[in-house]
Amino acid sequence: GGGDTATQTSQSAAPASSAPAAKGDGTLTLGTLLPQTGSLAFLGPPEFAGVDLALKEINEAGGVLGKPVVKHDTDSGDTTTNIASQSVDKLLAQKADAVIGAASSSVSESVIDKITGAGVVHFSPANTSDKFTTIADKGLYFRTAPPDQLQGRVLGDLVVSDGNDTVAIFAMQDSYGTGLADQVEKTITEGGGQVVDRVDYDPKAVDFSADVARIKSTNPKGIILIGFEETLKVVQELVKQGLPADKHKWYMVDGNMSNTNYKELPKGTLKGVKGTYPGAAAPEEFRQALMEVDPELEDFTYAPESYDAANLIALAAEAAKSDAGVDIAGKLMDVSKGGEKCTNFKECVDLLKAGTDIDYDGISGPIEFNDAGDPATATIGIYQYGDDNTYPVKALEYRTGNIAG
Amino acid sequence: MDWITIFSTTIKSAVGVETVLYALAAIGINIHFGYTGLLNFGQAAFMAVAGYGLAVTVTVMGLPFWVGIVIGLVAAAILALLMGIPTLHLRADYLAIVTIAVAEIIRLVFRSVAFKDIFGGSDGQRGFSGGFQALNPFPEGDYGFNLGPIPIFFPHWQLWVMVVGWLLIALCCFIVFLLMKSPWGRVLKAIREDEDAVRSLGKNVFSYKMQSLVLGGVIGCLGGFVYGLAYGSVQPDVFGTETTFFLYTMVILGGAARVFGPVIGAMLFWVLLVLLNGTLSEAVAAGVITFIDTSQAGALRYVFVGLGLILLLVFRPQGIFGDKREIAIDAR
Amino acid sequence: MHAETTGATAAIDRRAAAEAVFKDMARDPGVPKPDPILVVDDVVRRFGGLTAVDVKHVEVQRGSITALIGPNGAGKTTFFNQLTGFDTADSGTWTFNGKPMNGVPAHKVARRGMVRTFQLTKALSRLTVLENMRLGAQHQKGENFWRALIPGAWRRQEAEITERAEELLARFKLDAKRGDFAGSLSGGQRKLLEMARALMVQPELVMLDEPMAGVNPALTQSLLGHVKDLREQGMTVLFVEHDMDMVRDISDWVIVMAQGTVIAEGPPSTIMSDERVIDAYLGAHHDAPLSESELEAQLQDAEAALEAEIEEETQK
Amino acid sequence: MNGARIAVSTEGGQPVETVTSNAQGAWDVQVEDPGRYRVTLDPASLPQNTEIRGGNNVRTPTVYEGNCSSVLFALQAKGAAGQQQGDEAGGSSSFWTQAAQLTFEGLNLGLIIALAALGLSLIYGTTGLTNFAHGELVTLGAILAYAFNVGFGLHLIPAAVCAVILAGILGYGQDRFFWGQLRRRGTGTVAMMIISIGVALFLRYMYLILFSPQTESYAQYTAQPGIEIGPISAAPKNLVAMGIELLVLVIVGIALLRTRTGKAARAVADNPALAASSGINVDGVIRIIWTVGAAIAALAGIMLGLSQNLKYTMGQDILLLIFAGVTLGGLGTAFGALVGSLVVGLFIQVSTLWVPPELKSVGALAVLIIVLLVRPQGILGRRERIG
Amino acid sequence: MSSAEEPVQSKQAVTDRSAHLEGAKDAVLRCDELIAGYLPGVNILNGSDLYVKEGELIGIIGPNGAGKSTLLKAMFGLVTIRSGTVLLKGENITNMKAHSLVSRGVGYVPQTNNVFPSLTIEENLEMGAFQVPGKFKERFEFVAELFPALKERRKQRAGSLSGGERQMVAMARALMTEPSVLLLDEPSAGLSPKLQDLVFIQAQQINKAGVTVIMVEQNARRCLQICHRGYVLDQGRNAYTGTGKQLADDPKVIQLYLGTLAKA
Ligand SMILES: Nc1ncnc2c1ncn2[C@@H]1O[C@H](COP(=O)(O)OP(=O)(O)OP(=O)(O)O)[C@@H](O)[C@H]1O
Ligand SMILES: Nc1ncnc2c1ncn2[C@@H]1O[C@H](COP(=O)(O)OP(=O)(O)OP(=O)(O)O)[C@@H](O)[C@H]1O
Ligand SMILES: [Mg+2]
Ligand SMILES: [Mg+2]
Repeated sequence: GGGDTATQTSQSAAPASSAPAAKGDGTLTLGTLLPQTGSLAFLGPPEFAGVDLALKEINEAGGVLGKPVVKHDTDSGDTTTNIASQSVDKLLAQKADAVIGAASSSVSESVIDKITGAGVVHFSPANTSDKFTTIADKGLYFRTAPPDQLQGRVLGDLVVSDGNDTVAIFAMQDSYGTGLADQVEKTITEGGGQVVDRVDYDPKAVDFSADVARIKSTNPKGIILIGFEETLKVVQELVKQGLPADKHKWYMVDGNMSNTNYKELPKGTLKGVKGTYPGAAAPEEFRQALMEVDPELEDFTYAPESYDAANLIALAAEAAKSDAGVDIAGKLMDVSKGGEKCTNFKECVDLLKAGTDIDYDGISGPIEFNDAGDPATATIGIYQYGDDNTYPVKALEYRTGNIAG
Repeated sequence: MDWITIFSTTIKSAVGVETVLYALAAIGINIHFGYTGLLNFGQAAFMAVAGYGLAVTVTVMGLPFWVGIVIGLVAAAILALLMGIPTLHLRADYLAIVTIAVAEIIRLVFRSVAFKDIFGGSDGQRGFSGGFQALNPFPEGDYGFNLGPIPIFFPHWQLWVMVVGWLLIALCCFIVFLLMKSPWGRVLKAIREDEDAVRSLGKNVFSYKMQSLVLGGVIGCLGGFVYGLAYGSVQPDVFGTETTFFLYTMVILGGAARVFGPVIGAMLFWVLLVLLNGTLSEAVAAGVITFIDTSQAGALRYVFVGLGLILLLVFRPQGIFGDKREIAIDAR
Repeated sequence: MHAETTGATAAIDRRAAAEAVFKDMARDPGVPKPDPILVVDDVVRRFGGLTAVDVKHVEVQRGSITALIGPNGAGKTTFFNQLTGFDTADSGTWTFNGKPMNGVPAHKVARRGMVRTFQLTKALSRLTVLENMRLGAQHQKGENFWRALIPGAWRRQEAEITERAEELLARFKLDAKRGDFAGSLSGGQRKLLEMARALMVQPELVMLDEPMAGVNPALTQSLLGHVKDLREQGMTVLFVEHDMDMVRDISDWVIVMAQGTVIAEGPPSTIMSDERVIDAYLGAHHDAPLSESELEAQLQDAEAALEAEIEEETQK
Repeated sequence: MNGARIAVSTEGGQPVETVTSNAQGAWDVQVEDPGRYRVTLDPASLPQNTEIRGGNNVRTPTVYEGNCSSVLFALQAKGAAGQQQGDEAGGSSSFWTQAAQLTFEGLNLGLIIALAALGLSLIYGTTGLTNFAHGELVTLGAILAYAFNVGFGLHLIPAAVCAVILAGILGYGQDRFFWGQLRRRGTGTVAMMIISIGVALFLRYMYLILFSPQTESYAQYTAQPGIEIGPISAAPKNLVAMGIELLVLVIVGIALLRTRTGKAARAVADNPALAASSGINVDGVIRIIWTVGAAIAALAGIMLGLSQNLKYTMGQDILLLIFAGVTLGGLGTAFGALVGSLVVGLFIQVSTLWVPPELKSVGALAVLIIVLLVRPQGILGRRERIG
Repeated sequence: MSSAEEPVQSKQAVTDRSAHLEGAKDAVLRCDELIAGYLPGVNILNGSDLYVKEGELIGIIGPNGAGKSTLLKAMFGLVTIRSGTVLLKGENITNMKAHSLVSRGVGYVPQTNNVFPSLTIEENLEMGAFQVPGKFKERFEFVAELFPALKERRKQRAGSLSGGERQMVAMARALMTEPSVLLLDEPSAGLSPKLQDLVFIQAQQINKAGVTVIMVEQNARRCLQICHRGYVLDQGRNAYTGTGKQLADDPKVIQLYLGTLAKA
């Protein structure tokens, strides 16, 4: 958790005492620890692009502490190999002040001690496991991860208010999927809906037909699909087994809301499908900017979070007038809330230089860090797919709220 | 390109915790496969039960650290017995698939939602290494030296894991050395060649295979402990079949049925991986390599790792320490 | 050479003794022996429709050299497999030293003193020849896991074993190969190693499955001397062999199998003239090796047949 | 539902407001503070012939600051008591429907595995190579077809044909220029196995670079709606694919048993030196096997891509199942691979009737272990003779 | 008992060389100064010479591990020849692949591993006739007559056969093609006396029909009885050569290689 005070327990492998107070060297050095390989490799390109875009804007705006920000990219792989640990070694050897990553909660867990033990900020754009709220991190761990609790509530509420009295949840079996599913399930049940079936599927499974067959046997009114890009396979299977979107209401989440993934599907397959996506504005403009950084980008999952992570770190360094990890961590909470609102680095840094207290509101949401280093508020947009299997720029509705409630 | 970082990370990786934990597990594999001819493709399971045994004991049951170690060791031994009793009668290649199956079942159970309360689901467990670090004799700080311009430093907590790890490796190698020079080791090697012949000479083949399985499993489980202690956490997917494949690769790279084979193999493997990783990502960042972008650098590294493995084994099929004569007999 | 000559005289005594035992024995299959080490009853083994072994009753005399002969596929090897626990018989009982041996696993059979060799040799390829030999020794202290860790506990015994192994290797003309991998031996050398290794066990009963097939005749001859020595030391030998010269030379008693059953028993001198045996097994090649004239006759037969064939073909 | 009376109170029981639903059955209550509330529907206010499903007329939603929170009372016609029984009957029939569907899916998956397994079994059988890169050959087929299909705009069927042919050629080349050379150098099977791990890494990550980290689908036949055949719903493409798979499997299986080349392949598997002594061109036979093996692996990949879409790890993900199928059937027998794979496929799917789907592989793997304990030589394998 | 490892590379070997050159002029198959081995740096054959003329039956005997099998394998392209040449009807076939030798009319029966265990007997024989599938039926009848046991069991897998039965299959397999040169490595080993006779007679018969036969045998006396010429191989070199009778009567050969057992 963010504040040094909150959740220090003496469990971790890293020494329980405070981190060595690394001195800054004047140059803000960012390290990325994002998936280039492994089961989450598809998340790599958008995340890298998000950081790259932020960096481009930061350096165009004059950098941090008067110097351009330096960045080193490394691979987080997945937990099946111990790549991440080696990557962290490299980043630490290159004197990174903050590490942006990893995508997978499991990977982050395996390296958090190493990173925070070196007094470096560990900032994940995608970790959703609730463990990080209470983890012993010397106050150096932060995340702009999608706010599952809020999203789950919004989605659950949406499902109930659409009149789905019987619902099946189809969730990817990892901390993202199960965490979100838990919240959705809770909200729906409280709201009077009945979760007739919940299938946690292994995203690496060869085939999802059995999983879908199980849902079919309960014949739910609404089907909630929580997962990543493998949802494409699930969609195909749902259609095959006679559970298309025009007979059952489908719902999606930020992990699988995509305008590119489903383009090969026959027209109308996703028509009317609703989904929730964190962020105050439709991401279209931002996506255009991303495409300039990486023209081959197909998916945008976690790009906003990555972008915001980089911006926040840069702002915190600027605010702290130091590039040392501990100093950055100390200011991250400040720049994320309570002050004059600003939405991009240039705007914010100008305010900072003018001595104003700022409140950075990012693409992924308003991001107000709580003591645990988790975002405290968020905005969730509700979108609906059209006939062409894409969803429009404009959301049906936005809901903002405290994540913790 | 930042050569200093590349060399420093590479040199560090040769002795780092990854090398330690893989070397330990590979020593186990070497006993199974190299000496006894048991194609155990479930070594990751031994690491997993050890890591989880420790983690669950400490975090879920709240017992002290050393109890966790004992439970982990016992769990590994029991796993060996459970795995061995029904399967050691199988032919080598059938044994391979059964052990993979056992290991996968264990991994899937560890990561399942159904047992999330105990094993922590796909994110695993953490927060059980405090007891170990409490024993750390090194005061806080970084330890190491500069090799010319190349800094080689480890933080105290990592150094502690490494020291214990390397001592374990030394101990295991010594045990393996003693055993394999002894008549006991001779029986194992004979079983590798032809079980029936050994049976006809009055040796209880099953018992020896079991002893080998337990010994290798227990040594492999030390690797699991080192993982848990070095990372402060365990995750189910670490203990997948991929890990076992890499262990085999290390054993063969170093030379099967050689005492130091797995250790050298593990060092070689990680040095290769880290060197390629550093060089490639620096080359991409420095614009030396332009045909791929950042997010593909990791993939390119594996491409070269694959290539490196191929080349190493093409030109030295017996591994670093292996005996060419053995290979000549082995070839079809 | 000295030891050998005394051994030779002793051998004659033993042989005489054995001959005395067998002298007045009936020649029926399954005849009881005065001091049987191995008694077999009603052992049956079927493979699908084929009854490979169906032995009603057989006894093997202690301290004798007994040959088991019979045509190819008679079931000799299968019979060995049943007795030594390498295959499970469909039915039957057998005792070794009076103890029932059904269902006893192979390694225990060997430990009780009944060791067999394999017809299709099983060299431990990536062990050296010497290691192959050492493996045969029984009651090795160092084969226990814990004691293996203390070299002092087994060094002395190992040295003794090595000495014994070296002696045997020299006997079997394998001493030059001692450090080579067994997998690099020639076919005949493997046979030799197989037998030498079995002798390392120092069994009470050694069962040799065609030990001399493919072994050079000069060497065979010297090894037979060794086998006779073994008899002197009280070992019982049961061996399968197709080399009638060898059978005649060393065996005290011969058991003949055909199509899974024992069809005849008797001393070598008489059994080879047994009608049934000639029919089933020896064919024209009975009793003595072919003489020149017989060979000629055979050749002529063959030629005649060939010519007839050629004629046939030209007529077509 | 119009006119239903709904009372809202705080968790502690303080009443907040009571409202009546409008013509759409909707209603709305403003509350002051966030927290947990009790919402009670008065059943007496409902029309005579309806009741609340499940009977419970109380909901306890949590309202968060600044957000609305929805509550739902699902209504159903009265007399649902009788319907309840109907439901239960439907429950057991739905069990059988599901079982039927899963059996179908099991066959569907099993046949794909079988196809891949046959390729592996052929190559393992003839060369003794445990090819861990076989999964990548499966992926290769799928990706080649994708390249022809999406890249060059060919219709999927000709694209698939081209891909299979090209994969066959590449298989030939692989042996001609790589594995064959290694054999000639006398590389041992263990070293070859590790080399194959290297090849697998090499290929897989080449795909990642050249193809895409995403899941992709072919241009045709994606998300084809299923048709109902009795209790099962199947997409027509599945039926056609299964037909093709079965056909190929049987043809190759029979070819192995009956044709000269097939027998030669088995002879090479048994003893390459003796095969050469019999006049068999061992390298030639192995090359044919590689060609065929790679081609059918590619076909398996295309079929897998057709039913499950494509990903660069698709072959790797299925590799364990392939090995399981091959082993279960008995190593080195073509029909064994078929039978074993079908068993694996069926158990993966059907076991989800009893175990959670996340653990479906556990079921299949457990069956594998049990079968091998009973028949250590595999289902169709034969025991070796001793001595 | 004296050792068989007396130096055998006597002067005789040198003189033999000229005799060899003389004899080998119109040989069907000839090997000159073959050096071959399995492991790098270890030569098993140390320059052995051999020739066989059209229609000859040649016997090779020698102690175990002398290199007899290696010599046959080297001629047949199964062991790499390091130096020296093998000529078949004037054509250089050194290190040529085995299957192309089969198509040139050479047949070979290995000493060990000489059947395909997972193939049935019939399929084993079919493999024998791999290059002449048309002739399978006819040749099958022929070998079935020689070894009736095989015909009965034609559907049995060779892996389950007894040692002797395997040997029959191996022999029969080589007889499936009608080779013009036949290399036999211990064809009689493991066979019952009756069948041993048959093998020797058959070898002779085949030879009479014009096939050139090279036979390695440990049943040495029998082998020397029927062969035209014999070679005694020791430590990878020719120790003695001569006609079968010459060798069989040479006391030195008897003492070192033949033994006296079979003379009885
Ligand atoms: N596993 C098996 N399956 C089927 N038949 C078998 C099996 N094992 C042996 N047989 C058959 O049983 C018969 C006896 O075989 P066995 O090996 O005992 O013969 P043998 O007397 O040792 O012959 P040889 O002298 O040739 O070694 C043979 O016909 C053989 O084909
Ligand atoms: N695969 C191999 N690898 C290494 N060395 C071998 C191999 N095969 C045979 N040798 C060695 O080559 C030598 C000659 O072997 P070869 O098989 O030619 O003997 P041989 O004369 O046929 O003997 P035998 O009569 O016993 O069959 C032997 O010393 C043997 O150890
Ligand atoms: Mg036999
Ligand atoms: Mg030989």
